[in-house]
Amino acid sequence: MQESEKELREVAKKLLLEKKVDLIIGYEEGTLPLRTRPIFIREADETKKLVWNFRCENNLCFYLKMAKERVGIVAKGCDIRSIIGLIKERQIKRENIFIIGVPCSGIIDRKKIEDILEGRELLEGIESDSQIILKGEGLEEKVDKDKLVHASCKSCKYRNPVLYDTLIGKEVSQGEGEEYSDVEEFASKSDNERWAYFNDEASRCIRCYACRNVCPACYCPQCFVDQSLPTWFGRTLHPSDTLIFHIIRTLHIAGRCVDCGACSRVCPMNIELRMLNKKAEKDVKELYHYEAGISLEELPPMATFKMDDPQEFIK
Amino acid sequence: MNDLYHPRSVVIKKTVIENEARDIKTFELVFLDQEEREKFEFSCGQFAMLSVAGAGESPIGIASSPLDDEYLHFTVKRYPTGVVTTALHSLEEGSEIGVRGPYGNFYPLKAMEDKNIVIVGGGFAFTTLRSTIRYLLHDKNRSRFKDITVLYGARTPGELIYKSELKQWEERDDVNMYVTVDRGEEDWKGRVGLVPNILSEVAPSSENSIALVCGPPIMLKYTMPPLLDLGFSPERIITSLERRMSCGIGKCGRCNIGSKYICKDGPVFTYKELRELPEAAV
Amino acid sequence: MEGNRIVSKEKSEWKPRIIAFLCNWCSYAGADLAGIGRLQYPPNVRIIRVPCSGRINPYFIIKSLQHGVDGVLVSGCHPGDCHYISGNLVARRRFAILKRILEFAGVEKGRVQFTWISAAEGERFSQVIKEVTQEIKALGPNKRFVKEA
Amino acid sequence: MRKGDRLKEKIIKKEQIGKWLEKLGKDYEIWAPVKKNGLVSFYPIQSAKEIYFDFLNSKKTPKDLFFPQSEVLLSFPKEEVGKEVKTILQKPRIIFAIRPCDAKSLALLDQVFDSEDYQDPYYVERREGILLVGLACTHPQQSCFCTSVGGGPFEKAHLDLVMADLGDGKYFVEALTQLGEGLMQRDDSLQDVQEKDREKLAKTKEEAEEKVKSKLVTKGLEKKLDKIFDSPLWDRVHQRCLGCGICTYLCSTCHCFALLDEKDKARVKRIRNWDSCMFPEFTVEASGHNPRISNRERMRQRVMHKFNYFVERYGETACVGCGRCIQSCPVNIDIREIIEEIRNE
Repeated sequence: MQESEKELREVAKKLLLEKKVDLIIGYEEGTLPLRTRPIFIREADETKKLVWNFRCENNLCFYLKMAKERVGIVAKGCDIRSIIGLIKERQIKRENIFIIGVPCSGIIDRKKIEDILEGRELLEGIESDSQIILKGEGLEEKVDKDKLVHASCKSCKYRNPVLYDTLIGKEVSQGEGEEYSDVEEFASKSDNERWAYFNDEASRCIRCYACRNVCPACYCPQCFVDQSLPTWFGRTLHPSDTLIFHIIRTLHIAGRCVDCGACSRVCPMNIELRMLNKKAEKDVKELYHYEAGISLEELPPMATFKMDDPQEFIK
Repeated sequence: MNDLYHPRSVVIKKTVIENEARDIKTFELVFLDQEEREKFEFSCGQFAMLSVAGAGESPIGIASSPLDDEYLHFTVKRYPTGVVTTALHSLEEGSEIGVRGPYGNFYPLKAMEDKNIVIVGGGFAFTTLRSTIRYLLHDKNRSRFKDITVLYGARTPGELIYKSELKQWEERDDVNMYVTVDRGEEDWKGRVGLVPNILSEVAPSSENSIALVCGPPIMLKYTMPPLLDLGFSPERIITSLERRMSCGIGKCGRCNIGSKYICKDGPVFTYKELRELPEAAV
Repeated sequence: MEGNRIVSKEKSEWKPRIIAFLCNWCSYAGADLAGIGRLQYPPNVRIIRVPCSGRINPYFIIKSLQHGVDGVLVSGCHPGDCHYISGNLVARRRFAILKRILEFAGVEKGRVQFTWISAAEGERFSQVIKEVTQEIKALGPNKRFVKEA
Repeated sequence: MRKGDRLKEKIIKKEQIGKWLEKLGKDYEIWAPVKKNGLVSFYPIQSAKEIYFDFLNSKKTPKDLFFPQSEVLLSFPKEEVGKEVKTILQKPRIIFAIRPCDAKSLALLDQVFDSEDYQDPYYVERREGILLVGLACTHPQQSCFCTSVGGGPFEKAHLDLVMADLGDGKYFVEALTQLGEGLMQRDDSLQDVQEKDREKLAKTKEEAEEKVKSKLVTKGLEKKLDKIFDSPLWDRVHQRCLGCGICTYLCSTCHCFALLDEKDKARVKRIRNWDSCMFPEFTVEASGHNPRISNRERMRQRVMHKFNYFVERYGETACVGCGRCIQSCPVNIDIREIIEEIRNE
C-alpha cells in the first residue's frame, strides 16, 4: 500500500506539472479516525496529501459530473465502471478525463466497525497490511480487513481497472464467492416477509437523498422526486412514499448501476439499498446478458431491445 | 389554535387577462364572510398567501388598494413549473380559494405625505405599485401628497398590465404618467426605451421626493444609478424584493437573506437597507 | 371514491378495482371490438388509453397501486406490430425489470400484469380481462404501496 | 428554582431505574434511546430494559418529537378545518436520557417557534407537554464541541431533571424544575445524596469536560462572517459537498420547512415537511430563477445562518456542537474545520 501511495503522488504531481490535467481528484486523510475524504488538487505541491488505502470509500465520480476542466481522477475498479457509464451516456468526455486506475482489494465498510464498537467511541484506527487496529477508551481490538470489507467488494469481479490511462501498483486477485447469494436467499422468502423487510427499511428513510446525490448514475438536472408539476409521489415520510422513491431509483439505474455500494455507505440510516439494486443488476444480466460499465460501445440495456427478448412474463 | 396556517375562504368574483401572452391574470376575490375582509387590514406593498386546495400556497402581492374595501385584487403570472399559479389560472369565476395574510411590511405611506412621489415599475412586478397608485390617487388621499410621477415599462406593448387604468391615469392631470416599452410594435404610439433610460430623460426632481421602485432584478440594478444621479439618497429609494416563500411569517427559512426574512422584515426595503444585505444582488 | 366504498364493505362483496393501460392502436381497439361484439367481461376494469405501451411510465403503475387500486393491466401491440416500430419492444424490457423488482419487493405475482392484444382480438381481450379479474380477486385487496388516508 | 437546594438531589441505583420508570409510566409516555438496526433513536418504551444507556448520542436528534419531519397541519374540505389540531399528545410525555446539547437545541428552537410574535401551536403544545429528563454526557466524542458554543456535557439548562452516571452503578439525580421534582418524588426509594456521591459527580463532570477536546473560538465569528460573504473561502469549503440533506436533517437546530398540499381520495392535506437549504429546490422560484445557484451558495447559507444570521436575530449561535453533521457527512465535511478556516480568513 505504501508503495502505491508513493507512486500515486508522483504520477499526480507529474500530471499537474506537465499540465496534462488542471485538477486531480483523489483522497486525503479525513478528520475522524479511519476516515479519508475527497481532495481537489490544483498545485503540484499538494499532491503529497494524496492517499490510497483500504479506507478510500468514496466514489469520486460525483465530482466529474460538474468538472469543467481536464481532470485526473483516482479511480478504483467500480469507479472506473461508473466513469465508463458516464462517458457512454455522454455526461463526460473521455478526452477530459485522465484515469489513474488503482487496483483495489475491497474497501472498508465503516458500519461493520460500528457493529464491533457496540456504541463505544473509536478514538484511533491504525491500518496495517491485513488488519485494522481499533483503539478507544478501554478498547484495543485487531480486526482482519477481510471482515471489514464492504459487501459490494467481496465478490467484485472488477477489482482491476477495465479502463485507465495509468495504473498504480500491481494487479490484485478478483473477489470470490457467489455474487447474488444474498439476493437469492432473500428472494426465497415469502411475499409478506419481503414486503415487511422493505417497508421497515423504507420507514427509516429521512429523505436526505444522499444515496441519489452520490450515485454516479444519478445525474438528472431534476430528479423525479423533486418535480412539482406533476408531483409524482408524495414527499412525506410515509414508507409508501420513501419506498417508491427507492424502487424507482432502482428502476432508473437498472442496467447502469455498477454496484459500487456508495448509496449504502452514505446512508445515515443504515438502509440496505444494495438489495434492490443488486436484484436489478442480476435481472439485467439474466435477461439481457449485460453488465454495466465494462464496454464503451455496448448500448445500455434499457435503452435498446432485441426482437427476441424474453417475454415469458407477458400474459 | 391553527389560525396561523388557516386560509380564509374567498370566491373568485372576476378574472381579467392582463397581457397578450395570456399568462398574467388579475383575480378579484371576495371574502365569503365579509367580516373577514374587515379583519384583513393591509397596506400598500403587502402580500398574501393564495391557496388552491390540493395545489398549495403561493405568495402574491396585493394589487388592490386598501380603500377598495369590497374586494381584493391579485395579479398572478402563470409559470410552466408553478404548481399554484397554474392551478389558479385554471380556475373559473365563482371558484373558491383560500387567502392567508396579509403579510410583510409596506411602503412608508405616512412618510410619503407632503412629498413628491416617483414610482418606477417594470413588467409584471407593477402589482403592489398599482395598489399604491390607486391609494394615492383616491379622492380622500390625493391632497396629502405632492407631485406624483409614474414611470412604467414592459418588454412589449402586449405585456403592459392594467391597460385601462394606465389610460385613466394618463388622462388625469394630477399625475405625470410615462409608459414605455422595450420594443415597440407597429401600432404602438407611445414611448420606446428601457426604464432606466426613460427615467434619466424624465429626470424627476429628487427634492422632497421619495422613489418607489419595483421590477425584475435586472431593472432594479440599472435603475438605481440614475436615481442616485438624480440626487435620491439610498434611504429615499424604496423597493420590494421577491423570494420563494412557504410560510409567509418568517419561519420556514427559505426567503432568508442575511438575518432578514423577506416575508416578515420585507418585502419592502430601502435601497440603503438592501445594500447592506448579502445576497440581495441589487 | 365509489370504489373506495366498495372496498370497505363486506369481503364477500368485495370487487377489485383494476386499471388497464391500453395502447390506442391495438388493445384499445380490441376492447372496442369486444364491445361491438357484445362480449361479456367483468366490469371491474377502468381503461386508460395511451398512445403506445412505450408511453407507460413505471410511475403510472406504482402510483396506481399507491392510490389503492387492486391490480394493473398493461396491454400493447404484439412484437413487430408497434405503430411506432419499436415502442412496445423498449417497453417490454422496462416492464420485465419493473415486474421482477415489484415482485421482489413483495408485490404479489399477478397484481401487475402485461399482455399483448391486437385490434382484431376482441375475444382475447374479454378473455384476458376475465382471467386478470379472477386472478386479482383471488389475491384480495391490494395492500402494497397503499397510502391510507 | 432555588439553586443549591439539596433536597432536590437524590441518588438512584441503576437497577432501580426500571421501577421508577414504571411508576412514571402510569402518567407519562416515556421516550428513551433504543437501539434498532444498529442505530440509536428515541422511541416510546414500555420497560427500562429497552433503553440503551451506553449510547454516545442518538443518530437523529429528538427535535423531531417537537417538530416532526412531516406533519399534517390542516385538511380540507373545510368542515374538517379546525378539527385537525386536536390534542397532539394523548398523554404527557417524558423524553428520558436526552443529552444536554439536544436540550439546548430546543431552547434555540423556542426562539423560532415560541417567540413573542409567533407561537407555533403544534410545537408549543408538544413543548409544554413533554418533560425533559437529561442524561449528562460522560462520553463526549471527538467530534463534540458543545463547550465551544455555550454548552457542556453536564450542562443542566433547559432540563426538568438531570441524571448523571456516577460509574459505580449509581446515578445522581437532580430536579431542576417543579415538574422535575414531581418526577423525582414519584419514587420514595430514591436515596439521599452522600458527600462521596457529590465528590464523584464533580470528578465525573471534570473528566467529561476534559474529553471535549475540540475547542473552537466562536466568539466574534459572526463579525468575521459579516466581512467574508464574498470570500473565495466558500469556493474551497463547498467543493466536496454532495448537496445531500444529511447535515440539515440530522442537525438539532435546523428548522426550515416547506408547506405543501397532498390529495388523497377524500381530502386535501396541507403538510409541513422539513426542508433543507442544501437542496437546490429550496430557493428555486416558480419562474425557474434560483438565487442560490450552486452548492457554494447553499453551503454558505447554512454556515451563515447558524453562525451569523441567527446570532444577529436571536443573540445565539444556532449550533450546539453535537457533532452529528461531522459524524454523518459522507464526505467528511467538518464544520470545525470550516469555523477554523473562517477565523483564519
